[in-house]
Amino acid sequence: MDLNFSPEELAFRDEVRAFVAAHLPDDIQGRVRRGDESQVADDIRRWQKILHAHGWGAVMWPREFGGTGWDKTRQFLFEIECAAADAPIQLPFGLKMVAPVIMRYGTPEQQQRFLPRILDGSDWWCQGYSEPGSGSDLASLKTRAERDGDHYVVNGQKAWNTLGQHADWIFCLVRTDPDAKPQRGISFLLIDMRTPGIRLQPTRLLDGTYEVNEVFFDNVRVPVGNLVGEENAGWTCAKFLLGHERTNIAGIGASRRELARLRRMAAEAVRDGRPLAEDPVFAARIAQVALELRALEVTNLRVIFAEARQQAPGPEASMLKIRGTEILQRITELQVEALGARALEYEGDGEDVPRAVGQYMNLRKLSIYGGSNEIQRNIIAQMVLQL
Amino acid sequence: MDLNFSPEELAFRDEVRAFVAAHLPDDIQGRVRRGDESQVADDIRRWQKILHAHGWGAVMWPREFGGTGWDKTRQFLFEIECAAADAPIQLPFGLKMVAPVIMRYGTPEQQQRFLPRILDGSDWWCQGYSEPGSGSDLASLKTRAERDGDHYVVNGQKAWNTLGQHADWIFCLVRTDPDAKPQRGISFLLIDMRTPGIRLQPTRLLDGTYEVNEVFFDNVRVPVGNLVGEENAGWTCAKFLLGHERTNIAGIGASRRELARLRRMAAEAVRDGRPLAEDPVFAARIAQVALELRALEVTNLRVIFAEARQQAPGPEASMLKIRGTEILQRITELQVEALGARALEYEGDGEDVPRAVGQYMNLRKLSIYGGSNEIQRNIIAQMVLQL
Amino acid sequence: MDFSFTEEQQMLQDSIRRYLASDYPLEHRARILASEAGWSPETWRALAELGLLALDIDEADGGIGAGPVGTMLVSQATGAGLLLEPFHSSAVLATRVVSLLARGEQRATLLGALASGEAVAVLAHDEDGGWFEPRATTAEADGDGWRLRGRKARVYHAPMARWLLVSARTQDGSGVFLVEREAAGVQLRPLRTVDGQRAADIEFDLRLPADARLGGEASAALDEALDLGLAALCADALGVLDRALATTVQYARDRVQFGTPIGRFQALQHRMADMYMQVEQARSMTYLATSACEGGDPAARREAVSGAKVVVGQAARRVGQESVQLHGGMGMTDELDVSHCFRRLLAFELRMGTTDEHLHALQALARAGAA
Amino acid sequence: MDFSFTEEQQMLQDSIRRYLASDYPLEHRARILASEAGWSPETWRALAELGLLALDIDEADGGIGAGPVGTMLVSQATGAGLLLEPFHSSAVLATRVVSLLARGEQRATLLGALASGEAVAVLAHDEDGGWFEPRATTAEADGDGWRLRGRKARVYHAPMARWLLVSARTQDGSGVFLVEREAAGVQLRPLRTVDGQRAADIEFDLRLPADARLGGEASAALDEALDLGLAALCADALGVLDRALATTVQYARDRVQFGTPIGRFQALQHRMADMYMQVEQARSMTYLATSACEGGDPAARREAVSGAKVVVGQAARRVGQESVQLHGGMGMTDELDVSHCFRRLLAFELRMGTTDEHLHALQALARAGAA
Repeated sequence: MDLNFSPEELAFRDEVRAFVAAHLPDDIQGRVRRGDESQVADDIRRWQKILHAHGWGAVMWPREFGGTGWDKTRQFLFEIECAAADAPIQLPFGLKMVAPVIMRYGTPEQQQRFLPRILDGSDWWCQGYSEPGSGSDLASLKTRAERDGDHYVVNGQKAWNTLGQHADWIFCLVRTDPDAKPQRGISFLLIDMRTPGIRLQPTRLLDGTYEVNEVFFDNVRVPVGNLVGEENAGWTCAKFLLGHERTNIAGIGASRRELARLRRMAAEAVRDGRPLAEDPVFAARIAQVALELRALEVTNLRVIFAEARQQAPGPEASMLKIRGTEILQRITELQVEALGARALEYEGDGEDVPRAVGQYMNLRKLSIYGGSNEIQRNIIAQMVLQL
Repeated sequence: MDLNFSPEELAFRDEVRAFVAAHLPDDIQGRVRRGDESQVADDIRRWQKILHAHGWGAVMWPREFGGTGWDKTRQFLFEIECAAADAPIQLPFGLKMVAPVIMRYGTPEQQQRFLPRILDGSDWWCQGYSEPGSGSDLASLKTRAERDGDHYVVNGQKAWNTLGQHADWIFCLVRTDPDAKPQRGISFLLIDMRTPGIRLQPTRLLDGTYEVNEVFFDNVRVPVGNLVGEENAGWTCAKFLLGHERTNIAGIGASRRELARLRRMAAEAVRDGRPLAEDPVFAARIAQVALELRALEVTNLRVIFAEARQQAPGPEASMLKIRGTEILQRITELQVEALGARALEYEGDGEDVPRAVGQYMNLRKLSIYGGSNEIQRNIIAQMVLQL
Repeated sequence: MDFSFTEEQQMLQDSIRRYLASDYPLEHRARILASEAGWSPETWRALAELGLLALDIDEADGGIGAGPVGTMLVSQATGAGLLLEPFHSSAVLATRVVSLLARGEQRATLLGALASGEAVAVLAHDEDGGWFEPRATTAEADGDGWRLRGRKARVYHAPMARWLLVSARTQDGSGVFLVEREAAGVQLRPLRTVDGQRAADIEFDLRLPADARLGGEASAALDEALDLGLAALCADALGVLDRALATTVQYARDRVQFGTPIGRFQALQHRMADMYMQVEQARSMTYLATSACEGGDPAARREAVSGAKVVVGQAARRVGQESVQLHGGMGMTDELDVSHCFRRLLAFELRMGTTDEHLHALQALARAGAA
Repeated sequence: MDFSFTEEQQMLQDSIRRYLASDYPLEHRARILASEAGWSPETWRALAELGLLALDIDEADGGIGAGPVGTMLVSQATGAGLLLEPFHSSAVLATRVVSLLARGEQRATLLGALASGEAVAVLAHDEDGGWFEPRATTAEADGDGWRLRGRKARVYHAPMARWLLVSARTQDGSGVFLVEREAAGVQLRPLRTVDGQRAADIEFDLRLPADARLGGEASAALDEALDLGLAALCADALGVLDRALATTVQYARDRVQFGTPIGRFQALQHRMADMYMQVEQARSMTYLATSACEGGDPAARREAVSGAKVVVGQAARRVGQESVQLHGGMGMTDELDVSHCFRRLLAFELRMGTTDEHLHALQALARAGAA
């Protein structure tokens, strides 16, 4: 047992740190730091192109498809460094979600057609999984796709589509056999967002922002060549995708960054005439969440180590999801507490104020999206504890 | 709305306080204060006789049976004063459990035979409800009673019998019709503990003490005259009893007393060269639980007020049970924290040390016994929230 | 001990409840929220017609004199209705300050305008760096008048007020000064709060006539009005909590996943049971604070009020978060009322002294009591 | 980064695990617990035969030199087996102190007797009023020897020790002094700890020869041994946590109420999922502390070790309580292992610095690092 990173890994981390420091544009970094989402799509695309130009467009892909082929430890270090430097996220929908499905179940033609354009940031992907009536119970989805010659005709409605307003493509789970058992009659379809009959309706969120949409499909014609895997075998793709979505699910990088921000905010805030950071009760809260984060970092590395030997992500990922989101949510809560009454002003100026309050509200989603924490606890109880 | 006690109620409280101060024997008070249970049965009996001599033997009974006929507010004030003065508990099994059943469902003969001896402390009652296989799921009990002439012959086993080693009588739920649906074939039986065939086996508890027993029945012959209510209608008695058991279930008196003790312990304990009470983190923990207790006191009074208008205790009593036990358990936890490493010494001397540690361990039972807190949450969800 | 309400008190609550249920649906409220002004003068007039703006004016002054209990009941309804209009700021806080301090003709003029809805007044009290006392705002005698200087922070509903009642340090302690919002030397920086309401930071540097000071030394009156305002704010939050819990329970009954209403899942049942208990504990402390506002002991009143602010604030945090969580994705949208409850509960935690500030105040009171 | 263990390390753990599984069932342990001595010399000999008493003796001294990782693995097993014998006190803590400080013939004699199981030694370090440093125990030069005076509190396993290694303040800092338990001037007040183990408060007032001091200034060595001891104690607690969780999950599978195994009730499932996460976080911090004991940086080591003590201590509290709760009434009896796990976990919270004390220490370290 040795919990230290190897000299090679440390050198790698330094290389990433130096690269990000040198190549992340100041204006993008500034917006991420301020929580300014006004140019989010452009920022994400530009950063993807910069990474791609350096050969780091897809750190979780194998080399054969243009990825870096890095192991999970290096992926972990990479995400931590990017988050610490306030780099934008890389959009997961192409890189982490549809791409692994296409690599595993797609035809060589599909791989050649779609993967390079995900890698270089040309295509923006979005997701069509959940529906208004089927959230946690995904298999109950109702969007229909009927075969008509060499096309599928898609009708229905998807919900919780994140950033689809910028998207070129959407991957969808659709029902191709309404008579089969719920999980049997589902197919995995790639749909060009410019196809006639697709309409987006933005959903205004809790925090007042628009980042998700409802997507309506009205007789949308999709070439059968856009089917991934076999017809009615889409549930296999769906589960495979959900497994891969869980890479770096603990969000250690983001939590570390926000913890550092919290410490700075507590040092700057004055309460009863002295820095809030010196208030013993508040300091104890910070110390507590910092410890929980430290423990989760080690847990994350343990899971990475175990996965490297067993290949597939196991149900332990549920623990990373739950604890990771709880910890980040707790940090955002403490940021609001650090602001105190100043947090009342939501639409004001100041770097920390709207960012911290908006983030606190927005990140309530963490424990809901991506398989709610309730579902994750079910998984631990049933898969890990065998209850 | 007026949350103040009336002048009459305040005068009543002062009267109780003065009476307890004058009549609670010092030796009993000392043992209760130290948590010394070596003479617990004798202490309880003596205190019951003193109260009875003053006409206060049964503060929750109506006057017609020799009770005080006090309303719930006075009962509440009485229990708080007794707890604050470190008086022993009054044994609930006779006064609060079997007596209301006998008053409601018993024959006049049964009432005359049993109630006066409960009131004056002559008869010590204990309970035969739970069985090893039926805890929360009481209706699944298996102890059998078969009719044989003018006797029932009882065979089976009861568990979680508290202080039965001192008991003269036990009230039991027994199955008289094994073919009926679980709740239909149950009867409520009073059994003399001196009847041949009854054997007690003490159960050593978590904290090393003996306070509960298993009770074995081997062909125990019980006169049919000891049946309360009708044969196979015992479930009605059982539910009625469980409702009355919940009087003063919030345990405000005990929590107040233990909170005062905690404050004293924190003032006396030295941590880093100053009183622990001045440690801001620890002080905040005490302040938090004190606030929760204050809120629960008001909630308890609200429930008392509502019950006075609706007669029967409603499902709100479940809230009193849950929060009351959680708060008292939390206080005992903080007492252990106040002791710090001194709490390691369980079987030592010193007034606070063994008492606090032993109590912390022993009172883990609060959230289990008397309808576990899980069952109480089920009741709130189903009866109050109608889920 | 009596937890019942008089028929009159009950009627007050019913009248505002009925009005909001019929005339203030969520879509209507959304339009007000999105409007430039952020409030509806129409609604304000309706509240005046219901007599609610005279709620906290004594009967001797021609008002209802509903007292703390009546104020609590109406505030529960304004919370449950997610009312945006300045009922709490003007008809409770400012009106109480005027009632406690103003005299003579000024008193009659001010109370008359407030009761009729003709004018809105707000108490400008909060400052950056602490809630409990004015620190950075001062009034110095200046000839036969006053020089008022300072800065107030996040004053709810200031942009729609005609009058600002400004608390300030004076040589004799504290004073409250009547200032026209539009007067020269008054600078508003309007802002939106986290619950979508309109507020402002305000800078003062102006000369005021002698009679701008309402009454004399105002510390005790300020404390009394602020405590009543806090108790009423707790009651407002209690109304929001009731709505958040009810809407969550209803959603859990209706929402089907895996072929079952999610309200049948035991883990969610237990969490809703916990929410219920939080709300009931918040209710008890709100009652306690309200009752203390009827009593005469300022120390006991402050202790009960701060205790209520903490307990209700903690319930606001947990119930707000759990309501969103149990709504799943729908809880993240602003379509349902749950997100608006969440934001108003968050604002409650932060307003008129944060949960932490009141917890500190309580501990300071306990230390003072022990010493 | 490597979370695997060598075959040798694994074998060490397996040997103690197998021994305890076959020769140390709960009924056997109950008899030891109830006995006058409170430990079984037979079991102690068996541990010696397995070589485990030489675990923390360097290979150069003829021991196994298993290091922090080997010690961790064996300690997990002693925890899971609820071992009562003084493995942690003598074979880890005292043995490390001797290894780090003693020299020459004394070293050989002590380590030989400890490895063979012939003698038990304990480190007498804890005092009332603080865990981290000796305060009230002093050793003053006295002619060609020492005068040792002071009081140690709740020294685990002292009643069964031949030797007490007493930490004391000296003119040059700290020293460790070898004292025969039966020497005149040593007074034991035996006591039982909350987990049923035997310990003692000890008063010292005696003269010691010059060579009673092991090595010289001992602060660094003491810290190193204490940190290893803490890491090992965390590992022991981790073993208890594993057992408590496993026994609770098994009980939930087997126990039927309302016609269903209670492990099917979602509310209980979620709570066991929370217990699982607590245990895994405790495991991670135990690994981290153990790894830090292998490194050379004392500040980083103390930070990791205190962090582990806190996280494992909090897990001990919650998992201990939940294990009892989920066992229902059965959890309140001492018949099942769950109550013994509960008590050992409670003792862990309190031993070698409470959770609060280590949390304070961590914050002090952070302030020192920031300054």
